[in-house]
Amino acid sequence: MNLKRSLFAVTTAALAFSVVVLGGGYGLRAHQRIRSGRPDLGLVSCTHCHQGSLNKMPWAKARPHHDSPGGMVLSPDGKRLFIALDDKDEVAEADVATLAVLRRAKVPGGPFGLALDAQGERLFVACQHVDQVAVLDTSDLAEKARVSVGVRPTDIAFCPTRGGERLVVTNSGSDDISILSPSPLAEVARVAGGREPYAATVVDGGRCVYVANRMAVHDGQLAPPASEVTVLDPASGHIVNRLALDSAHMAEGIAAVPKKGWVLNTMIRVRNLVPITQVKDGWVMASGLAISQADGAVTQVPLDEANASFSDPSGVVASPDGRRAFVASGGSDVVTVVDLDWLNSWLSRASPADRGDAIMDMAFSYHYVLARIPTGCNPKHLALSPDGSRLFVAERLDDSVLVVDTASLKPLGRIVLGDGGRNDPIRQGERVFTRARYTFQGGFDCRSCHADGHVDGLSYDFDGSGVGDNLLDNRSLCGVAGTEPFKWNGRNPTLQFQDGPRFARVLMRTDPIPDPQLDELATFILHLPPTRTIPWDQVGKPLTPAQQRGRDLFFATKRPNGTPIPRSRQCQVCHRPPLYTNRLIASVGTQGRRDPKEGFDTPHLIGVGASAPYLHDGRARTLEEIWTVYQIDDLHGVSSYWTKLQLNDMVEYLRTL
Amino acid sequence: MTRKTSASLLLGAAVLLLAACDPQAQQGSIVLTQVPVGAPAPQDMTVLDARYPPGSRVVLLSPPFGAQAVRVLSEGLEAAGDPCVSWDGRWVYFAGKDKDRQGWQIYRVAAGGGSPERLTDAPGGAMDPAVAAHEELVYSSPVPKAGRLWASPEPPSLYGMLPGKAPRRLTFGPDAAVNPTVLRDGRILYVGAAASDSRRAQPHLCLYTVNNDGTEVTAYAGQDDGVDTVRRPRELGDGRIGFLASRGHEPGASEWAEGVRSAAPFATRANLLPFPGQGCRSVEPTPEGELLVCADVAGMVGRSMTANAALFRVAPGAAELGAPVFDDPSWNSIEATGIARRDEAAGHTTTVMPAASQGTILCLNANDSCEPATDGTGSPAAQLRITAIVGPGQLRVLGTVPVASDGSVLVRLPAGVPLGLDTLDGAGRVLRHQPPVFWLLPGENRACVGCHERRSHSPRNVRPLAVQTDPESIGLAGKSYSR
Amino acid sequence: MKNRLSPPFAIVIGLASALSHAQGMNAPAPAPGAGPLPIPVVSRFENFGEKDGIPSHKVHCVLKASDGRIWIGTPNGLCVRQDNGTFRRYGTEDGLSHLTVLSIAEDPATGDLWIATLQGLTRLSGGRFTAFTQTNSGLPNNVVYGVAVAEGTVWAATAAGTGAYDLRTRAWKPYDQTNTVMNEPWCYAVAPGKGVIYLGVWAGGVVEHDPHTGTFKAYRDPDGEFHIALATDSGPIVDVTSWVAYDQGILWQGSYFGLARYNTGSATWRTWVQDKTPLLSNFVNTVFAHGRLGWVSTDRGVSVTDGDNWVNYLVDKEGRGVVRIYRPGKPPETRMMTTALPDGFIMAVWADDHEAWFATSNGLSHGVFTVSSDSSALTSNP
Amino acid sequence: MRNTLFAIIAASIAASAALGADAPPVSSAEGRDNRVPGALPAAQVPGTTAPAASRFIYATPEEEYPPYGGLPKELWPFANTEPYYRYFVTRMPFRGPGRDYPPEANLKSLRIGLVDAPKVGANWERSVRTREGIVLAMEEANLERGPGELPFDLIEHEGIAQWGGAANLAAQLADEKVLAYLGTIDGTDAHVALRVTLKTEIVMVNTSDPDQTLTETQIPWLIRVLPDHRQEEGRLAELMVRTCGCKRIAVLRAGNRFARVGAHQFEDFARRLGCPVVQELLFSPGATDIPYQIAAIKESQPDAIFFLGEPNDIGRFAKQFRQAGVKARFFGTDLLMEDGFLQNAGDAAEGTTFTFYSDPTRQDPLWTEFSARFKKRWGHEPDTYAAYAYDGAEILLHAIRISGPNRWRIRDGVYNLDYYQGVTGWMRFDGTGSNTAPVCIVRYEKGRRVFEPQVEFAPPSNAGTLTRSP
Repeated sequence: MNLKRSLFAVTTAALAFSVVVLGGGYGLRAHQRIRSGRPDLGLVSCTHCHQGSLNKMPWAKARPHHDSPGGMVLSPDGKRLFIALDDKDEVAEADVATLAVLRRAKVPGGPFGLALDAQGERLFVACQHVDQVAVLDTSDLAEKARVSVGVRPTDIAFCPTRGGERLVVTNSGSDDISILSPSPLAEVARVAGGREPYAATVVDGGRCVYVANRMAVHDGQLAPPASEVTVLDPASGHIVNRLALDSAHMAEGIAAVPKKGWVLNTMIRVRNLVPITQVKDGWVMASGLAISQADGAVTQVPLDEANASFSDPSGVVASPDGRRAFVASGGSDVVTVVDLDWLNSWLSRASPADRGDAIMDMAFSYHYVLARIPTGCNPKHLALSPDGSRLFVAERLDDSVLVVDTASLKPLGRIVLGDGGRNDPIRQGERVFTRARYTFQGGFDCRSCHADGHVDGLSYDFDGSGVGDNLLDNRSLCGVAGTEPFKWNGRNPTLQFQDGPRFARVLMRTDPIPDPQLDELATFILHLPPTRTIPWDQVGKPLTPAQQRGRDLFFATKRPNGTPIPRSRQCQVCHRPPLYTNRLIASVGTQGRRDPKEGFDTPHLIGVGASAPYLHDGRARTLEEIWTVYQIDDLHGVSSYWTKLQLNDMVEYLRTL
Repeated sequence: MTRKTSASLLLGAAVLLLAACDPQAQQGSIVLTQVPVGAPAPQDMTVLDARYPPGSRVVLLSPPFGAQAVRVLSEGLEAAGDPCVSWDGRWVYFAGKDKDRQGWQIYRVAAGGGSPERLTDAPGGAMDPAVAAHEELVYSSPVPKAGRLWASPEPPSLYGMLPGKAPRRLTFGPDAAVNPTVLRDGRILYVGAAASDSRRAQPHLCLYTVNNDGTEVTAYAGQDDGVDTVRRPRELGDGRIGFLASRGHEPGASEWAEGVRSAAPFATRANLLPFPGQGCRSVEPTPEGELLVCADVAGMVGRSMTANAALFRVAPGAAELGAPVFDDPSWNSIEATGIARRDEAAGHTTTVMPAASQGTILCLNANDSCEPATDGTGSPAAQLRITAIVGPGQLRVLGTVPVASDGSVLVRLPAGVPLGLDTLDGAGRVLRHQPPVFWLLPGENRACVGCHERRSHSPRNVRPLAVQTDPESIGLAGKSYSR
Repeated sequence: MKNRLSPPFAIVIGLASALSHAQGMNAPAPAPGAGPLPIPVVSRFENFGEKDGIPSHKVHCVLKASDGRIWIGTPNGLCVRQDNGTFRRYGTEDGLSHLTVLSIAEDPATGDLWIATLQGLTRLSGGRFTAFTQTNSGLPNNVVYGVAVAEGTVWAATAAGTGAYDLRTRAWKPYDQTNTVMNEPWCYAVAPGKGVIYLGVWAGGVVEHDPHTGTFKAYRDPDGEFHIALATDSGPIVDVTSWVAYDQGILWQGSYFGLARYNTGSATWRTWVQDKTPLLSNFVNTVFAHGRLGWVSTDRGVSVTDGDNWVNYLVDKEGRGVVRIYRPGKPPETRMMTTALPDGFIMAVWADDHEAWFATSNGLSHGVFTVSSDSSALTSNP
Repeated sequence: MRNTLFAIIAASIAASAALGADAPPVSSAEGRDNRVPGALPAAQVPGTTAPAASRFIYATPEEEYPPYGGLPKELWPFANTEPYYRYFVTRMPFRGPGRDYPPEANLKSLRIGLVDAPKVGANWERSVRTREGIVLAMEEANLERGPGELPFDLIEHEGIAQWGGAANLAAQLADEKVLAYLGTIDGTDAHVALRVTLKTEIVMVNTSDPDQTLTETQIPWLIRVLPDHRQEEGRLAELMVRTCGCKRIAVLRAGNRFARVGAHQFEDFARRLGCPVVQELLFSPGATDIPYQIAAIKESQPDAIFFLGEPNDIGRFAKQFRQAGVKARFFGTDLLMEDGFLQNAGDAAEGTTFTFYSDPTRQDPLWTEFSARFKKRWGHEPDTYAAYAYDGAEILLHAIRISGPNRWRIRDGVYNLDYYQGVTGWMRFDGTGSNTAPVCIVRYEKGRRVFEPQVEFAPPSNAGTLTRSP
């Protein structure tokens, strides 16, 4: 009896469970199909829509901070070295003779770029996290003044001009350049730069300032990109010239060459328009140096060799006699010594065709590369003593500054700033991120396309099942935590999957990154916060009326005449907040002639204002073009009823995300 | 004595015991190929028999390199030579000839000594061992008859064999691929013949690289310069690639060491050593940045004109060869390499898709060339003609594909056969001719800047028109339009 | 009303013209016994055309930049005058968004030029062109008639509204009939005033906008009719505005129905039409404001006026230059010039106290002022 | 007034003598020679479809035109006040150069542009019919091109619905080197295109936009062959107030620019006739039900309702008005001719009175022959859009024939036209360049359109003389 009763109970329970599971599953699927507007949708995780709070994202949590050296500047007498420690909100002062750190001063806001006045009395600090420039008194490192500039200032240059002293600040986040008067500290002009003005150098004692723009701009999906060197007159604030570094990006180092009238730019020469079939010979990208001569002629020469690459050229300095340049290669942990006299001699006899072809000849650097000096991890900023005898190399991920004797090219020692963060998995992951040795011949590293984890604004044609059928826009890694799956086809469930063997096969052409390092890399990426697209002083402020109207459009469920917008074509359904993606594949009418499939991963929109171009292959140069040029039959949101004002409102709103 | 201390002592004793039995070689040891002076060459010999006549042996030479420090590693073999050392320094690979089997195969032996283990069973024999990433053995097979290395009807190809796995063929060229060595970037550098239509008796030998999955065969150095014969390339660690050069292909021809800089290999071919180096038998780098050179001592001060080959250690910038570090007058010391742990070469994640039968090639601009077109008119290419060697001596035109207006071409071609390309003008006249010399592997995607383009040049950053449409497909039987 | 020409006066103009023609007078000199004319007088025209590298007959606009270079917009590209006197052309191949350049403005803060074309707004900065179009930016429409830069904002008058591009925030703000008092969205010109922007709206009069407060005020034709000007001096001459210009408190409205002037200090309007006033023609292409003067480009020549005094430049049928000077209470003076504008159909003028440049339908002309003209009087309020 | 006019004329003559700065006379000798005194029958060369020269009567320099489109003075604004200045009594000349410019090198065809309506929108079907008329004219013209004569070519662009798209198309047509162009229907499109036209100096012939303000811009690069809303509504207002004795007129119009501009003109007329409208209410185009508007209009107790909007909408609302018990007479403009009104209104259409341009039941041989040719080409009868488009194209083709490939001379040939006898009847162009030929009155009776008898308009005998009075 008991057995029967038990059997009955078990059977009943099993049936009830089955009904609940089946019914629940059916109901859940119905719910998902209704809410997504996608009747074809299979059962998916609830987290596609119910995403939780951004506060729980890895990047939103506290993390260790490190003594990573940023910008450096030497006192006029060459005895003291000032070092920006942006991650610690500090500026350090070191004794060049003893290599000891003498003082540290708190400078809130991510101090990154440094400049001294002619007497070495005032230290100007570009604080990238708060969009400000601070002035410190070098006698006590006390802050004396502070002024707002553009978004994310990265470098600052001091120059005397016919109009008085000026400071030129590169605002990397707002694509403009601030010109300040130091006394009193005030912004006197702001001029448009290229994309991501990143570093500045003073030429001819202040006659003009050259600004390196890190990212390339391009005039269309299949047009060669070019990074700009902005030349401005700091006295008038007028733009004198905008030099184009053809097919160059990540041009973040700049240095004037005394006695030669040149300006040097470090750069990566990309071949993003060429399908990726190999890494060798710079087929994906190669490091180079751009020489801008006084007459505006620009010549690019390679820093890589025929069978070896030196990725992420960053800081560059030229010796006071103008005969040598030093270039830090952040991905390869070397400083390259360049013979400028040889280049000068070559330039004097080279034909225009020779000059144009030089950057293509990977064997060319053999002529003028004098040495490759090994450094610690991720050398970035460089500084030379006023007499040129000492080279200071900021080993950013080792928390140290290497000092090199420029005569012997031998290391003299290190200024130790921190412990290198060896126990911090995020920092370890950043090392992987910047390490080119995981790529064939050290051709590039993650950072080569994702500076600061963000985009380079380019589309690349990765090796797929064929050639030329995989043109894809580079997507930002900032704020990607929680937005899996990755890749435009949505096939990679984790970053490890994305960046592991698959990447090794289609891109890096080496063994995959070993699992421990791959985990560290994923940890680093997941801790990258979203890119800030609005000025610091606007963070947390209410939306402007235009932005609010745009938001209303984004969340609109009906047209103005009351007709409902299908759920599958409401902005907020696919780009569901707070991540602004439902992490599903969507077809928005953008399949290209050689795209194998019509559906693509729904990208998240956090920081979208700074990640142009748009759509899976980067065909839309601006947010507007998504709807003005590439919208078909209202497949990418119902936009046909928008007026120009409404489109503008939408763009204004998206730029706040 | 505490338990902890006892355990430590026991452990220490065990380590010492194991160390005593460890087949590892002493720090600074050298593996050497010794060929008996005056040994007669056998009849019907192969190239290896000529190089390593019976009695040749691979030995371990431990410091301080006296004659008594020699330990034979190729024990039990009729002849042996061409040693190379594993990345961890624990194993020595060499080519050996078993008395019973009468053939050359690749053997492995613990660096400290032991019984050689045969690794290959290659039809026609195997030679020229090298080690790639993941202890993958690379070798060349079959072993041709002496004097027929570059005229063999079955030219040796390179193979790769991972431990425990079957060998994979890596090269598919029309000529021999020999003397492989593995570069730090993971590629296999080997000696091949420059592309040519004629099966000349004396081809121009030069260096090529190929990935360790057989993809991306690429000219490395020597295609356009130097004497016709090169041998034994080695990456020296100072940014140079060293190799032996000689005039003519006769066995025993005097060789000398040359080198190119990897930074500009097509522009820097020069003598490797700053002093006369005739009679050089091998050059190998040491971890300390020196060179191990095996060279004839004939004609040296105090030596007769018929003396043997000895081992020298040459410091960077040395003005002369100096005194040999090892010299046994009854042996020719012809090949020496140091035993040491080295950084393993980079690996390569294969792009080969074994199930596929074709690869794809993209030429960015068929008109981009550093050679003038044969017709001299400057006409742009209108078509690309594809040829292949489909069997011994069988050259077949597989078909033609149109060249886009920007000169680009995209086409799928059969894998695993030597392929040649000719650009044709609108009237079908040949503008530029490339005899079959390269190959594609299944699923390989390959691209080139142009036809006979400049060496070591990057492509321009231009989107080729040819990729706007799906590629045409050409099989061994000709053109087909299915994907 | 006091300045309106009586019908017989019109006859006088004609007769005087005929007389002057007969006398063959030379370059103008101050009239005997007259006080200094508060308008500089052109003594000589230096003409430039296709022989000098200008790539079309017509020149739509002219600008002398702060660095002294002369820029012109033509139907066939943008041109700059080089040191050797010839013109270098920039076209779409250089990055210009369209060949037809209608208006050019200089950003005083950066020296950048903003170029209005038939297909987008183009920035020329540091030698590089950047195109803003209605599809890649917030520009309301690609047909951009007028452009001005003020206080860090670029104002572009387009066929579907005016776009304001904030150079600092990179944000666009379109203005049309839905968010302003504009009657229609069709804008023809923008003129920065003192803290405000004047928008010349086709069929909407002149709209004054204070960007700081976000307020708008429309100045409309009091009679609201296109077929008549009911009265004079009571508001804009018509709602169909073809141009607006502003300097030193004076706003000018150009139209194809005549000319109007608004004194922002006294809040008073004055209007002029052809035949009844010295205005050469109702067909006013553009007005250039400099100081208190308006340089009025018409299809019959150039009228220069401070509201009371007038200097008109015409071309007679033999192609000779004629200048007519009108002073209050004095008979008009008509004189022949030794040189002439290349054509009477004037598209635009740029002028300062020292020289004037004329964009005409048949080339560019440089007006060299008479040395004796009292330029100091230009800015005085008569 | 008379003195003033005299003074102006005298001064003009004097100035002209002295300076020669006025508009050149019509450049085409043919144009002047073919000025025919008096009304003409439909003279046509047998065997040709090209209009005979006698069907074109051109203006003379300084010719004066009747003010305000020739409407009765009681409809004029400020009719009892002599304004300071009166515009459009002469045509704005084009004084610029260009008539002696050589033709473009390597001309392969004579390109004529066409801006269609946007595909999405009510005007698309009208645009299709417009296109049919133009294509027929061009095909006929090309058949008659002689040896060595360049063919005509139509460069056609579909309209762009948003954001001033017609301006962009007008600019594009300039890039495409058209000699002249035709279009558009929507008033906004026509306005923005016209402004581009002035800059690009390419003459525009509008065949289907009734917005009366279109030609009131003094831009001498446009004529319109379709009588405008001023002509329609002037006639209608007089009919309603004077003939029908309506006292309480309500206006229901679409909430768009087309209806706003038209309705306000009508309201001006009604006011000037002493009968200001009692209500003006708007509806959203495409709206299905408008109970609030109907209730409000009903409450105002109108005896007439003037509609302006798409015929489908108006038909639907007419029915709803009747269902709501509103007895007022219905009036409207030409759009009520379309079947959509009748279909949706049903019985409510009865008595609805509206204006129309040209009576399709006329037996004028020009019209009947055109209708036959059109039907043969397109398989259906021509409607008013097709017919006016055909006429507009014929005017343009004639101007190109007599002027050659010179945009400025083509402009003269188009803009200096005073009268043209087309398949739609005689046209009379006023000082703005708009056709002011009288419009017809049509009434729905038992589901049929009844055209009120009308005297065929013909040019007065003094056409082409120096001055004329209305």
